Amino acid sequence: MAAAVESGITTESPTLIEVDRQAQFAFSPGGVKYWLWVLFCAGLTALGGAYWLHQIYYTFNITGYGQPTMWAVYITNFVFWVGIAHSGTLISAILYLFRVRWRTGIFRLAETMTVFAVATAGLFPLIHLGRVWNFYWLVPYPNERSLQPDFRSPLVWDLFAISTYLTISVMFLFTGMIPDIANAREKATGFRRILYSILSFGWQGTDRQWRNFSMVYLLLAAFATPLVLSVHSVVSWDFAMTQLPGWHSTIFAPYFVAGAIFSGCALVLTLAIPMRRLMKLENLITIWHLDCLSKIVLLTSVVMTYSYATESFMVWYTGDPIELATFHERYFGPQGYWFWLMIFCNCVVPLLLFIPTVRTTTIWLFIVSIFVNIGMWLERFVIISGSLSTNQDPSQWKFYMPFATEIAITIGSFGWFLMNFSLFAKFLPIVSTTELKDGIKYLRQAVREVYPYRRAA
Amino acid sequence: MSEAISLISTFATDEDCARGIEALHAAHIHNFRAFYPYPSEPLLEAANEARGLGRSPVRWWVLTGGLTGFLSAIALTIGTSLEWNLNTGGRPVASIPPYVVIMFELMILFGGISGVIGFFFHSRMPVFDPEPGYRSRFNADKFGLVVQCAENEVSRCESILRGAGAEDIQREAAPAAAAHGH
Amino acid sequence: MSDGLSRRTFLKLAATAGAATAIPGCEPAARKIVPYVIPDENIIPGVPSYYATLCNECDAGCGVIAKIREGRVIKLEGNPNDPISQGAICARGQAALQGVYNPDRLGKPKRRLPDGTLREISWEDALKLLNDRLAAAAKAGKDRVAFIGASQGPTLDKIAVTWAQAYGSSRVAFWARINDEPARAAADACFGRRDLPVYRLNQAQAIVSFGADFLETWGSPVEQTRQFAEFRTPRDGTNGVTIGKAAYVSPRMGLTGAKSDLWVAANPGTEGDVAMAVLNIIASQGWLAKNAAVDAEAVKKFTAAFDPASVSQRSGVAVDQLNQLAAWLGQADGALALAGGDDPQAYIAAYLINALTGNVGRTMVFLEGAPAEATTRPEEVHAIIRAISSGAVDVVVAAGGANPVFTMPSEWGAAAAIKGAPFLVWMGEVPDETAAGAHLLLPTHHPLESWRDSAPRAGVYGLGQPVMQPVFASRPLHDVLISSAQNAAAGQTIAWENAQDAITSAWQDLQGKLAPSANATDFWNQALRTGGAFQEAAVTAVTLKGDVLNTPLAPRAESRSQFTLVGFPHIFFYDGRGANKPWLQEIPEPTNQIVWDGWVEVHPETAARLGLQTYESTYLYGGINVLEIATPSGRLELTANVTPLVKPGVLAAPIGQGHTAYGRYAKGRGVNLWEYLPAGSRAVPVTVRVLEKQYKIVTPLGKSDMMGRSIVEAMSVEELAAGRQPEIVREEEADTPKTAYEMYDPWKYPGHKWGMTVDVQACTGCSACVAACYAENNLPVGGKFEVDRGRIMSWIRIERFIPTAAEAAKAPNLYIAPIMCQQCDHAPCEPVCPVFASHHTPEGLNAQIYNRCVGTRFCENNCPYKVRRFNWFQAEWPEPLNLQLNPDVTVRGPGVMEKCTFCIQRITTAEIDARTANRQLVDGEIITACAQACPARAITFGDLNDPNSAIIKRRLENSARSHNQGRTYTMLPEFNALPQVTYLRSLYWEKA
Amino acid sequence: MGTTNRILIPIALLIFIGGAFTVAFSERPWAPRADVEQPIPFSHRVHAGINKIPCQYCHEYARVSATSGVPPVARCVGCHGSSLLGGIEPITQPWTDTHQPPFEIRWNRVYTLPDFVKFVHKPHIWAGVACQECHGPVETMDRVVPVHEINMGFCLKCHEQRGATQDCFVCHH
Repeated sequence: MAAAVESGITTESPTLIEVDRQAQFAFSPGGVKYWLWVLFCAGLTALGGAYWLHQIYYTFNITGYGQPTMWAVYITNFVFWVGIAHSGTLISAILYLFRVRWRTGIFRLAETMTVFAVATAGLFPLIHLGRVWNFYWLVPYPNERSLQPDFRSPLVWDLFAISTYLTISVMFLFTGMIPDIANAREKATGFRRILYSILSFGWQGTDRQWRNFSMVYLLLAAFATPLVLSVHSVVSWDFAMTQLPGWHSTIFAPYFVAGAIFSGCALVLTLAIPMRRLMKLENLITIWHLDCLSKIVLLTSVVMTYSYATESFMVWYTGDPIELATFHERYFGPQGYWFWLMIFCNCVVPLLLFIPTVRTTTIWLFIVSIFVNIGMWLERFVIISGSLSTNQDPSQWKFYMPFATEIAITIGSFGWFLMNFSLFAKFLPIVSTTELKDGIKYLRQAVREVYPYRRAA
Repeated sequence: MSEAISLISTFATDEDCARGIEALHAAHIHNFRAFYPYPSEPLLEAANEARGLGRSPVRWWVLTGGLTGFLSAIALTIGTSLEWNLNTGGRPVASIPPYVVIMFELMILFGGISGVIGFFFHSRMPVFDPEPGYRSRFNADKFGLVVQCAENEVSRCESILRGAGAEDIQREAAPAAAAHGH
Repeated sequence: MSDGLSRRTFLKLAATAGAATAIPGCEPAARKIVPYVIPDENIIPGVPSYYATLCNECDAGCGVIAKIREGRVIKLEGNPNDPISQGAICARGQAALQGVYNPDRLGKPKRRLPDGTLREISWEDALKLLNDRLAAAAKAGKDRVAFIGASQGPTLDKIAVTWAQAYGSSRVAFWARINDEPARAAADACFGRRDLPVYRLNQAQAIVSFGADFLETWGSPVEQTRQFAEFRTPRDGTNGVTIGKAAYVSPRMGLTGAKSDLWVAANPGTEGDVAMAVLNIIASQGWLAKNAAVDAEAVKKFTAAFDPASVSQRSGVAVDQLNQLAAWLGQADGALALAGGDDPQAYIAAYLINALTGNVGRTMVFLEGAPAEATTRPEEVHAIIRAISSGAVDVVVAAGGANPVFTMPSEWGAAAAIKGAPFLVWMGEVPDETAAGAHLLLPTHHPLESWRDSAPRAGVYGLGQPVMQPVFASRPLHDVLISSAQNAAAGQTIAWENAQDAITSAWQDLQGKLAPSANATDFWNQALRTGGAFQEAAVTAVTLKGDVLNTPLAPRAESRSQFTLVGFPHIFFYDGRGANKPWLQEIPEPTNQIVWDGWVEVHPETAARLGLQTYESTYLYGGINVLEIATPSGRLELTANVTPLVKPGVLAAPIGQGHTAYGRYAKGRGVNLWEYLPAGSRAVPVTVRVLEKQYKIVTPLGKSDMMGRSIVEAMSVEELAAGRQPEIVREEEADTPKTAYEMYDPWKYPGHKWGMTVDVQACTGCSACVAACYAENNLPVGGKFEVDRGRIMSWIRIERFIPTAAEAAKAPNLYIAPIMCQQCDHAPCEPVCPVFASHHTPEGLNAQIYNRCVGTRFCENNCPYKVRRFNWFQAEWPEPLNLQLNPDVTVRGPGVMEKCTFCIQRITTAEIDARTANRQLVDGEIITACAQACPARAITFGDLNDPNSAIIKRRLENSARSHNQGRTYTMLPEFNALPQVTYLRSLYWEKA
Repeated sequence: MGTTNRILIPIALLIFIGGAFTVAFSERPWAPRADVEQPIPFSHRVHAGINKIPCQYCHEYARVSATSGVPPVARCVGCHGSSLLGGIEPITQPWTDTHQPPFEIRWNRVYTLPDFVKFVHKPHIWAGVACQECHGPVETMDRVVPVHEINMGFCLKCHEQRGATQDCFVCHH
């Protein structure tokens, strides 16, 4: 079988079985290098975890936190990861509803990224809590005090939104994956066969199963669409609902959603480009897919530029001196370099995507996507830490710099995300053969016509 | 009923398979089951028509779940607020606008969960034993149509299937109490 | 539990039901209950008892009430009966508790071994050693024993003198570097008497202080703050509403300059010359009082050397300003000139101004029966030091916190002399620099643990009783002295058994003098109950000595040095004795807002000349540039704090830091200025060099610029008189609707509704409220690192903003106001809390439930006033500081938010008392710790639903409905948070 | 695939249910301890039950203070004899570990409240709440054991019934 898999797609018009082989090669057992990589990610996770335990034990004393930056890197990471999650749902749900064909190659990857990004994001409100052992007080549960959370608090909205989002995303990912797992089950042996047998729930692709599958998949997509818009709006309301200058703004919901899709699509690019090379998925995740994705990045980048302009314009137009002072500090204050670096990453670098060659050259796309990731992280950092630093009372202004703890936990979150993602990619179908086969003619077209056919290495 | 025979036919494309279903439907043979590796639109439509079904009942599960979620969110938010009557920031005890977020989220959550449960329920999953006539290629690149018919009807069915473009037809003794439904 | 705790104290402590040291969690506080064997009639566990006693933190002699819970003192408050404190005490007084419970107090007697190490010895051995050495010294000859201590009140000082006499010595010094000698010398020169005048600031219309920082450390700050607040409160004058006019002549602004109308930045040491120039103008303008009975020509001749032009040249004060000061002093109906510092000439000039403008006997009076001088004259102390260094003394006893090694001028060579003494005995609480060289160290009781009395002025006799059992195995200093004296070979009989006996007999004598007809027991009990015997002393008429105008004063030579170093007593550390109290280190010094360090104030102009970072660019922290300052007595290094609140060319540094011993909180911070300042002066010409190295001094304060926001508001007296609202510089105010649109019906508060009013005009920024809050509410102290990270835990802070150049014309010298939780009706912090930890109570309080808090910190993000504090670190109270904790207030663990509660524990207790006694709460029954502590009476707390309450009256008096036309405002109204704390605007005179 | 699922799905369900039970019935360290032994065999039944001594005769601070107070040893002596300094004669057996002074009795606490609960006995006594409502029928017990778990729900139930304050801040500050 190995030989057959390695051959993969060799023709200009791949057959269904070739698609299967190619995809199954991707999640065939990994080699030493793969496990070293997973181990490396696990090490980063352990580092972050150790720092978290250290922080719980020794309190926030070992962080850079202090008055007035009550929120800083942790909430930045939270918003960053939640934002990352959004592009997955966009690609899998919204584009599904619109029957957009280029989603087929990358939607599973994006969805997987969504689930693990939400799972990573969900850790940060906990990491950030002063008394994490009491986090369950945010959840309504029967207790002798009859005391429940305050549903007025945007943080409770957040909890509901994020947990709903995680649940729906997991169900959406898993439901959509059942036929692919069943497909994999048929060729797998040993442990993997048991695993796929359990996870496929005995799927055989009968007409009855497909009929209910199509309906539930459609409805989940229909639910996920408003959900994806609501979740980041709710996250943005964590800020917009307050009275803090720099946060208190009505444009936050669309602005955050656009930013989320921007950063998410960029991270899909960041993940897909090395993956398609390492896992020999070039013919399933084609340049065509990447091109389409990078157009979304370009579009959202321009939307972000517009949002920054609008945000600043609104502040200038209202003439509120407190807001003006905050924005003045944001642009020209002691930490203004964060803002200008963000503008460079989010507004200037993505303009390269106007050039078709950049959109079809993976190395360029990779570089741009890395810049966008950095820029979008900085954007949240500037909004959160910067606005808190320059608050209503000038005597309480103080700028924030992270300590080793926050940096290690941030690195650990990337390790945690990449570890989960890598394990998933090697054990579960990271590309959806079902959908690729459904849209085989578009794939053939992509392979054959739109871009010069390149043989899998 | 005489000895029942399963005819396991294999099709290369979804169009062929759909044609087979339509032909069986036209011949009033309804005791068949289809297997396909991906949800091809023409196939789904053909199968639905052949079985005389509307759309999947999973819809109702989702609707019920969504409504339950919405209503329980109303009960949860307002009920728990009235328990303590706490004043936060001068707002009324039960302030509806912020609760709408909770209602929306629970609606989605309950709707989604009950939809997936409905999917499992109506698909009779988990399936512990393979359906008769299932071939592993039906999950990869081939479309399968398993027709159960009496011995005397085998040749008619075969010809219908071949006419629709079946690549290969195998015969198999049907399980005794196989009742094909949906 | 420290070994030093006596068993009895231990029992009392163990009997407390809920020891307050547990953190919010599920662990029960204590597992054992140990009841008394025989109950103490005066102690009901869980109910505080109160004892009147004396504060001993400075020489002002304030009476205090100590609050005792289960046998330990947990709070000090001013004694309302005491005519000096009148119910308030300063931050230093509040922090006296941390002197009692200081973890660095000496627990047991120690003697120094030949190798320099210290070894614990028993009290018996220690006393034997002491007595043997004393006896040997007494045998060797007369005056071979010296005693250097701080004055502890008339009776105890008498014990020290008697003890010295028992060993044949008269070398007794009651030493304080900051002393009254210049004032006494000036009084002697002017009026022929050496007692101190009593000032009545509230009876003046104009006050000019020539170097007397009377709101910080000079004289009796609590009393002066109260009188000054009264003097500055708007009242009806002949031309409508008016306030007293105040000016402060000094090289640095300080709080006194901040609260005055005019800060006259004079060159260091020229305050006396400025005063003389003012006198010159008064005389030449013919403003001398008719009844002064002095020839104007004589005054002109006397002040001839001080013509305004030349003084202006020397002092750097414009002639116009001199004229203005003269006009205020000469023309006001009741004026007062004060003098401070160590220059007797300044005092003479000020006394002369007061006398010649007819204000002696009015705003400055001498009372009959003035107490004896408490401190020894510096030259006599110097003589004792010379005797010690010449080897004429065998045993030196340094006692009672005088710390001569730290405070004496370096040119006296006191440190070397005292440390070189054959046998140096140190008696005190926390081993200080003097103890570092002592051969025998004896732990003594804290003043709150021992009997004392005081006589701060005529008619005021304070009685200090011990308010708790000693914390350590210490003994009362004067008991040790008495027992030692009884041992003396001289064979004299000592009249007293111990210090308590001495006090009792002294008060029997006093009764004979004050109330001969009264029952002795009644008099004693009354004194114990009220904290002393207080009488109105008669005013003595004084006349100016004839020859004073014939003794010309010499003008101070103009300093040729480019830079002058000025030492000023730190408002909290005074002469250095406060530096071992963590509260005082943690509370920011009001004008510089710097904590846990020494610094040197540098004007931006000077900074530019030296090439330092400018004032704007260093607003994130105190400063980092280290200056090397070369004085005649050596070089010192201090970090520059660039601030416009000091005269250009002047480097002002606080006195009080720079300890090399004196406990963990004091040691190794800043520089001991006393070492570098010459005797009799607090200014010294220096040269300055900027060093390469950097050292960060930290402040919890961000920007010093208020940026035109409505935080600390001010209006001019003219606006107030005319009934105008202040001219608004801010744009947004015009748009802010007067009544905001409300989406929901407002909540009803049918019972009580607590509120507060803070008079910014009265507030001097003395930070007594901050210290009181630390004491009452168990606020943890973080230390320099935590403050630098923005983790200061104070629930109430003194906000200080410097008016920008543009604002200066229409602003007070400094914006100062206390800011605590505003208890908003529309509290932005409440709806964002996910778990209801922050919510509103039915009595209108913004509650923070610590045990419910999970630490999302969302509330602080949404608080416009930034008054919430998060427990970033595990709070620590090294034993026995934890004994000070208030058992009625939860000690917060790490990870929870906390903030001002309006002292809910006091509200709850009073409500329970009223309810169980079946009566209504009385206005004034509940008073928050900050309002109680405020010497200026700037804070009023009360029930907003009670139309007769003091707070409603104060609000009405100052709102637009009354003749005063509206000083009321709320902070940051644009956020529509509806704060229940309202402020009354600060006032200033429009600059002509 | 069939057998595996038939085994694994019930196992997963069992783990879930078992976990829920473990959480629900695990030991709660904050619950009052019924096993508190006292240093002397003092009997509330004899004192409060048989001899009908009112509670506040010994626990005298309850009406004036936050704490009800444990009676001083002198109070015992008041009834039991006057030979305090010679040592109280034990009723049944030696009542301290040593016969030597000090005479203080180191009682073990039965009822504990965390520090963040500021319970005050005084208003409850004045409101006419019987001691037994919280402490149970102490007059029938030889050794006091807690009857109720004194948690917030317990307090609230009574406060609700009596219309007492439900302001969180009154107890938690």
